[in-house]
Amino acid sequence: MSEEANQSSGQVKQFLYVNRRAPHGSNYAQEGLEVALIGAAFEQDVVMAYVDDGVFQLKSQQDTSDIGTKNFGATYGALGDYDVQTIYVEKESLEMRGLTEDDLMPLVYEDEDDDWEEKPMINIVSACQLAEIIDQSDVVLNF
Amino acid sequence: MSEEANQSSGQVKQFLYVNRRAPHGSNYAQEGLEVALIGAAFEQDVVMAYVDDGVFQLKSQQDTSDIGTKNFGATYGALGDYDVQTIYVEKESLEMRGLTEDDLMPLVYEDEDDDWEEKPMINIVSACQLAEIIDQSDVVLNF
Amino acid sequence: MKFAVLVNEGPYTHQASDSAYHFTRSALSQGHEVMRVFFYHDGVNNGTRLTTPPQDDRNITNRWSALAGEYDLDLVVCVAAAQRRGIVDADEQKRNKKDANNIADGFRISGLGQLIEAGIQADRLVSFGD
Amino acid sequence: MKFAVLVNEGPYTHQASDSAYHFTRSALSQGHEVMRVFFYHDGVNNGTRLTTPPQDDRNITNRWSALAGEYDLDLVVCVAAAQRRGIVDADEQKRNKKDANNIADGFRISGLGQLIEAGIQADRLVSFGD
Amino acid sequence: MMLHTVNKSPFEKDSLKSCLRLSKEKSSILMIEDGVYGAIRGASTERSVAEAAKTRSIYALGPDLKARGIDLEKLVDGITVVDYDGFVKLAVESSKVQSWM
Amino acid sequence: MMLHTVNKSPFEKDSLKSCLRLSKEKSSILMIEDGVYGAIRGASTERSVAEAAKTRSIYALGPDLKARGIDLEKLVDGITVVDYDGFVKLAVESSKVQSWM
Repeated sequence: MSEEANQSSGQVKQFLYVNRRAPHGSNYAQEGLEVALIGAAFEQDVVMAYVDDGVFQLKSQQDTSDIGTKNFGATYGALGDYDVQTIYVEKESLEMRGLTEDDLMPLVYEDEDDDWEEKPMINIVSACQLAEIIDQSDVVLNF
Repeated sequence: MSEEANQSSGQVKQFLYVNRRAPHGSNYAQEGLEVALIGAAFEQDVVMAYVDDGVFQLKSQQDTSDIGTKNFGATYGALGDYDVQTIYVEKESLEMRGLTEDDLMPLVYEDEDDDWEEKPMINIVSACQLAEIIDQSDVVLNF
Repeated sequence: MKFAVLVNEGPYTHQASDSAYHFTRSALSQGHEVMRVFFYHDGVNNGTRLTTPPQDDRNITNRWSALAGEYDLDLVVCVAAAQRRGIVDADEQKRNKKDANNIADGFRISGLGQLIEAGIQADRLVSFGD
Repeated sequence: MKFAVLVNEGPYTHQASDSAYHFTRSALSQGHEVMRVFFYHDGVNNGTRLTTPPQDDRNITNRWSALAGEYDLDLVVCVAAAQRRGIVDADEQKRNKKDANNIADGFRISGLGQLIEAGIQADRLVSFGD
Repeated sequence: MMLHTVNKSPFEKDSLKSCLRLSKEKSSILMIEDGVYGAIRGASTERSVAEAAKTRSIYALGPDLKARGIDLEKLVDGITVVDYDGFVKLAVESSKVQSWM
Repeated sequence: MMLHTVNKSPFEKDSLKSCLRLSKEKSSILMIEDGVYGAIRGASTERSVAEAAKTRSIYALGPDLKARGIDLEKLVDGITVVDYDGFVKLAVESSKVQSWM
């Protein structure tokens, strides 16, 4: 969305969602994701950050069929459709949990400014970089 | 309560309540204490253990008047009246939190086998001793 | 073998109620007895009939009710915890002068003594919570 | 200054609702505006009128209702979270064919958009939860 | 011998650490729900879990591992995977069950 | 500058640790609810809190300290005690508020 479009459609803030909880054991992950999607539908600038156990939310190959809960994993794939382009994942959190970027879902968005090319959404960042990102956002919600 | 009295009043098990949560931030502490008191009223053998943040439950001079919640601290003093005689507090948990036995409420019970003498309920034990106590009980409930 | 189960968390928010359900179902299907499922703390919220979960999701309360019907299971909601959290049956409605109740089929409200009794009588008491 | 408050946990179980209440009350008494208190996640459980807390304890739901009356406060319960947890008003009762409702005075059920709107319009959004 | 269950992530909460400290040797420990994150090989928790597995029987609930996308090939050595039926069997075989939450 | 609130005990959960790692220098951190246990002098958390207090403004909510029986004379050096009115004032003075739960 261009700067002009933002301004013409009313106030736009950058909403940063800091996801710190593991999925499935509680539904903070699921209900946090629901807020982010609604926020994007409101044409706000939505940025997702995954730190601590939140990085487990992005783990590939999650399959809840044997615990009988709703598998909301597919919803992460929909983030791109809602104009969410940026997901930050903290490097230190991944390493502590024995994970690398290859263990995460390959999430992409289509870049309308670049002939709808599919581009990766996940950016691995250091704690220091993430602190800066948190500081620059307008509204921060932790789930 | 003597061995005979126990047997004549039906089955008696040793219920061990392992309290691991800080008070006030959640009501696990309060609702855990309510279970223990009911258990004692059922003439079961009740033993309390406080480990991890659970040791904060026994901190003296708690005063909830400024947060407006019910102060259930006085209820710990009632444990003795319900024939609860033994409270184990894990030494390692206290030390990690900068506490000593002097920081805890001075809980006592009246020993009916010793001319109703007031005796202290709190026993500071090591992790190793507590593991043994857990192992020896019949029913363990964590709160 | 005779089991009793304690559920300390509400439906959907934590997995505890799901785990307790799967454990109970497995115990029953292996021929064990489950003498009681006791709902304490936020667990009392499993017993409301007013939930409407998304259509593609499990209905946790109905699932407990159905299991209770199938195996004559005793689902007990703690009265003190229920009063704090607004879970009400017809008796409690009358006693506390409320204009509605919300208890689900197969659940009953009773005292904490039912948990102690379960601890005494069952061979194993298994807790699920947060 | 214009505040919005998010409450993610139910009454009594966690202190979040108490903290949110004291914060809101203090902000209002200092002359600030609190444009909305949004109840999400287990926070929706603050909005039931069926609680009967012990007589010597605070009544968290009534306290919110009274504050709403005093300051014309907008107390919004998230509909999706409420459906999972059995918090129902007259409209939801009808829509989901329930035989009762339990919403308390001064609370209304609405969508998550109300939280986003609060985030956009308020100068500060302050969250309380577990 | 006792069965201990742990349902919290060892990265978020102190439940597993306390369970390991306060369970006796030869007892059984079953990781369920978010507790199964403690079973991941290569995580910062691996050493203490592998060490515990030398003196205790450590299990992880398969349905919870699968829900979280944890590869069964990548578990800490010495962990046995069981399903809900296996959970019930462990409870039957143990003298009592303590839940670390 | 931002205000960060922390409402969890640093002995039980990783909230304070993450807040310290992910908050910038000069930001404000307010301990509330069980978060105030992080203010105790002599606890295992003292060093990291005292260290953080050199570059950040650290506050603890008085009503929560009092509820928990924490002696105001025994706080980590550099911590300022505020009441609910002070909490609101901190929120007003800060650019935004992030809650570490």
